[in-house]
Amino acid sequence: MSNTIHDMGGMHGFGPVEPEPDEPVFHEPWEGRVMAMQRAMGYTQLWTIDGGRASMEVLPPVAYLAASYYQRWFLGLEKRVTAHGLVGADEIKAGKSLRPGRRLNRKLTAADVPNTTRRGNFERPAPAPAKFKTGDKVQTRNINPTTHTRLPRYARGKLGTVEAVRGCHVYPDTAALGDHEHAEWLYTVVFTGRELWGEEADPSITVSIEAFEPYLGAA
Amino acid sequence: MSNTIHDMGGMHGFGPVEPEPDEPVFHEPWEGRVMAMQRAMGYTQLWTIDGGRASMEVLPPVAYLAASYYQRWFLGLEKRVTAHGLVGADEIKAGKSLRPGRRLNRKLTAADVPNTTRRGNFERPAPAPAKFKTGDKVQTRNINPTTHTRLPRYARGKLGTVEAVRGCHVYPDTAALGDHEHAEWLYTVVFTGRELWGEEADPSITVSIEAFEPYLGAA
Amino acid sequence: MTADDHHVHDHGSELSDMQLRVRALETILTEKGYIDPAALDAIVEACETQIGPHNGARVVARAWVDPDFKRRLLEDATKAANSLGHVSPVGAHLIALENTPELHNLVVCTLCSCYPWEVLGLPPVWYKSAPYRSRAVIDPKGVLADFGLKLPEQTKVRIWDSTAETRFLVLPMRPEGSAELSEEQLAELVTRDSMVGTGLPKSPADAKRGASR
Amino acid sequence: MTADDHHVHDHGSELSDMQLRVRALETILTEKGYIDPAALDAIVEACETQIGPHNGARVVARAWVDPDFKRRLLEDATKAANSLGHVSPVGAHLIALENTPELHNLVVCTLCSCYPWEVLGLPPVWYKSAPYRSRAVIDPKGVLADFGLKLPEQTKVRIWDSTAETRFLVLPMRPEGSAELSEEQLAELVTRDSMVGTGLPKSPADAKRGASR
Repeated sequence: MSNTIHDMGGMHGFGPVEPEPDEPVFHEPWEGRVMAMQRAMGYTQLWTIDGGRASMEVLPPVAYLAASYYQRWFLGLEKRVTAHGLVGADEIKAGKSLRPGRRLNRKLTAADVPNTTRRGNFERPAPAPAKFKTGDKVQTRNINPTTHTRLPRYARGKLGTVEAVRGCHVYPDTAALGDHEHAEWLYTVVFTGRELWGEEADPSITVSIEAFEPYLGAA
Repeated sequence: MSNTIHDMGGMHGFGPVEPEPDEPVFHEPWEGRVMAMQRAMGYTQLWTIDGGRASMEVLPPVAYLAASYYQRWFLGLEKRVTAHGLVGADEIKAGKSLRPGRRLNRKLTAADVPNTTRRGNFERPAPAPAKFKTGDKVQTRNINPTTHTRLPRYARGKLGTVEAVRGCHVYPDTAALGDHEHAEWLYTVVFTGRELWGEEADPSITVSIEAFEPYLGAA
Repeated sequence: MTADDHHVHDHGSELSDMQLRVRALETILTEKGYIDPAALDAIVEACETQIGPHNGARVVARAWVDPDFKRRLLEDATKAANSLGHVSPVGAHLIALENTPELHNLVVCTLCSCYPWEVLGLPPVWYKSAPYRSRAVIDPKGVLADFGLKLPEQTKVRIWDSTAETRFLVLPMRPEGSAELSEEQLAELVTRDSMVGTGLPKSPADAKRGASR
Repeated sequence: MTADDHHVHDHGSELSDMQLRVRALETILTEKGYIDPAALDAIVEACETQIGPHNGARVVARAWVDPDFKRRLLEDATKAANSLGHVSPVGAHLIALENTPELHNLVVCTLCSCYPWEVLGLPPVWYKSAPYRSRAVIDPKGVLADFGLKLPEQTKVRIWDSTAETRFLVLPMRPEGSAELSEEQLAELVTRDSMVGTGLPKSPADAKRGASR
């Protein structure tokens, strides 16, 4: 869902940022396993990164905030493997497999791992020319879908400027719903701090988002 | 603070509303005591209702969401009596009074209670004529103060219409900071659902807020 | 167990904690001379017995039978409600919102829990809950559906967000088939939810079957 | 005990729960033939040893010493980074952001935790935390202050919210007094935080004293 607690840009009250000196890569061994399971299951191509994000965004807000980062990943992964019928709720409860698994397209082996430390490419051939070009004034749309989107609340209905055209990429809003190939043009759109936060905002600040074409209208 | 979790209008993900059949006035005896303590301490006039609200809004977001309603009131009250120096942190810890109390302006007795079941009047003489009249188009300001305000995020920077002028009332934004008398004109401002939530919103919906004059500019 | 279950689970065990903490604070405030426990008793008793939706119901029933009262109620609800001797005193800035076949009013406080308690009593838990506060302004019809309420196609919905010290009382439409009822009988049909906008008054037939809320 | 303490307290006790739950899920996924534990081992090992900010530091150091590389980096950071044999392979759409005396770049992902992990490793906890995600876009100077960083008055701040699959690497300014250093020595000055925008590179003097982060 779009307006859930994960969309926290501009919220107050979470306290100071607390950097941890000499932070380890993982604080507990299980964190590494969760991260690795996430990658391995992502390799099956049953969902995209957007489906993964969406499954964490629907966690109840208290759970989302109270969970640590990898707890959230774990809860999202558990939700996804059950939602996709890969694992039964009874198996989760039992803590073991109760029946054979489904056949999947591919399975990550240790030999494949070096290739998966490189991020996937979500760029796709453009179905149409880009509507906007660098320097264009645009207004972000005010959308409030009950499904996944990557247009943050703080940047909706705001006037901005296209600073770069980034190519045509898989569109998260539809990818989260299962269409893993539909692509849209992606732009870097920059806003003044005052446009986002009002006339009292610090005038020396600008903020950009990476905005897909359906998020934008001509200004 | 203004953009804290308490400002939840328009958020998704909290699940369905769950009415409770034959709900009692209080679910636990302590809830009634908290409510009554809140009223009795409010009667001392050390803070206004705005100060009370502000003290709950600064609860950490997880605490705010995880706490029940009267737990939140309790946490806010505890914060307020200590912040105002009425009770020491050591006394809270000890669970008993460790030194005599301060002298307060007034103290609520059982005999006063019938008068306190009527809400206070926050209307004040107008320092200046109202800037807007019924029918005026207005635009709410985009403010994001780190202090208390009653202009919700979802209604900032939006075009609306003044539907009623409600008189001149104590201004919450300054009252929460200790100025208990500064007053501002109050208006009912109505917005279309589409103005608030975008072109895909249900066209049969309108939403109004009660907006103080400093929240508004001419449109 | 999910992180969510975990919190639900905590909640139960916190109750007794809360009882102890609340009692301790009451003791401290009493010992320091700030509060009088007898005053607290009186407040709790007033909330449990005196104030409540029966007051609002009387206001609504009178408006249904007395067009002049209804006019005065819509003009100044505080004054009109206070003119009924049997309703507990109502403070400033109560505003009555008339439902019609064209317009349904729904009251919420997105920022906290503002509620016309002099006429409706203390707000129910759902009114103060995150689901109601978050959704009423963006998905009012979904919220009404949670209450089992589906409005006619042509009815528009107006949401009133109680962001200041004004308070709103919905004046629901008088139910069909209630022409023969007395003012007192009509008051019995007026539910709390119908005065918030999340319900409709009972029909005379429902009332006979003893439906509540 | 406040409700907040309560949760902090829970958190600790949940860790062992988590260990059990994670192990159970790994067992199930393995038994069902979906994953290979050896692949998980290899991923964890790569994260702990291979990928990390040392890769980004090499890119930055090269840009400091080689104007042509810097030009190519700002044009297409993926291609430029991959042209350095000693940096682990970088996927599509890495974008380098050049800091100047007039402009300081700061990278955040308000919606989740997008981060250029091929060049910086997995993100630190603070990058994924609510305080950073919520405040970076509305109070960036307050966030920088949390890191002990105060920019010159005339420096503007540009925040990059990573809302898509593009990834951002800040190219910090080369520190004063580093003219004599080799590319390898320069790489030692480049901190993770300086490539996110929440810090500056170490000065050669700091580096000698062994300051970290």
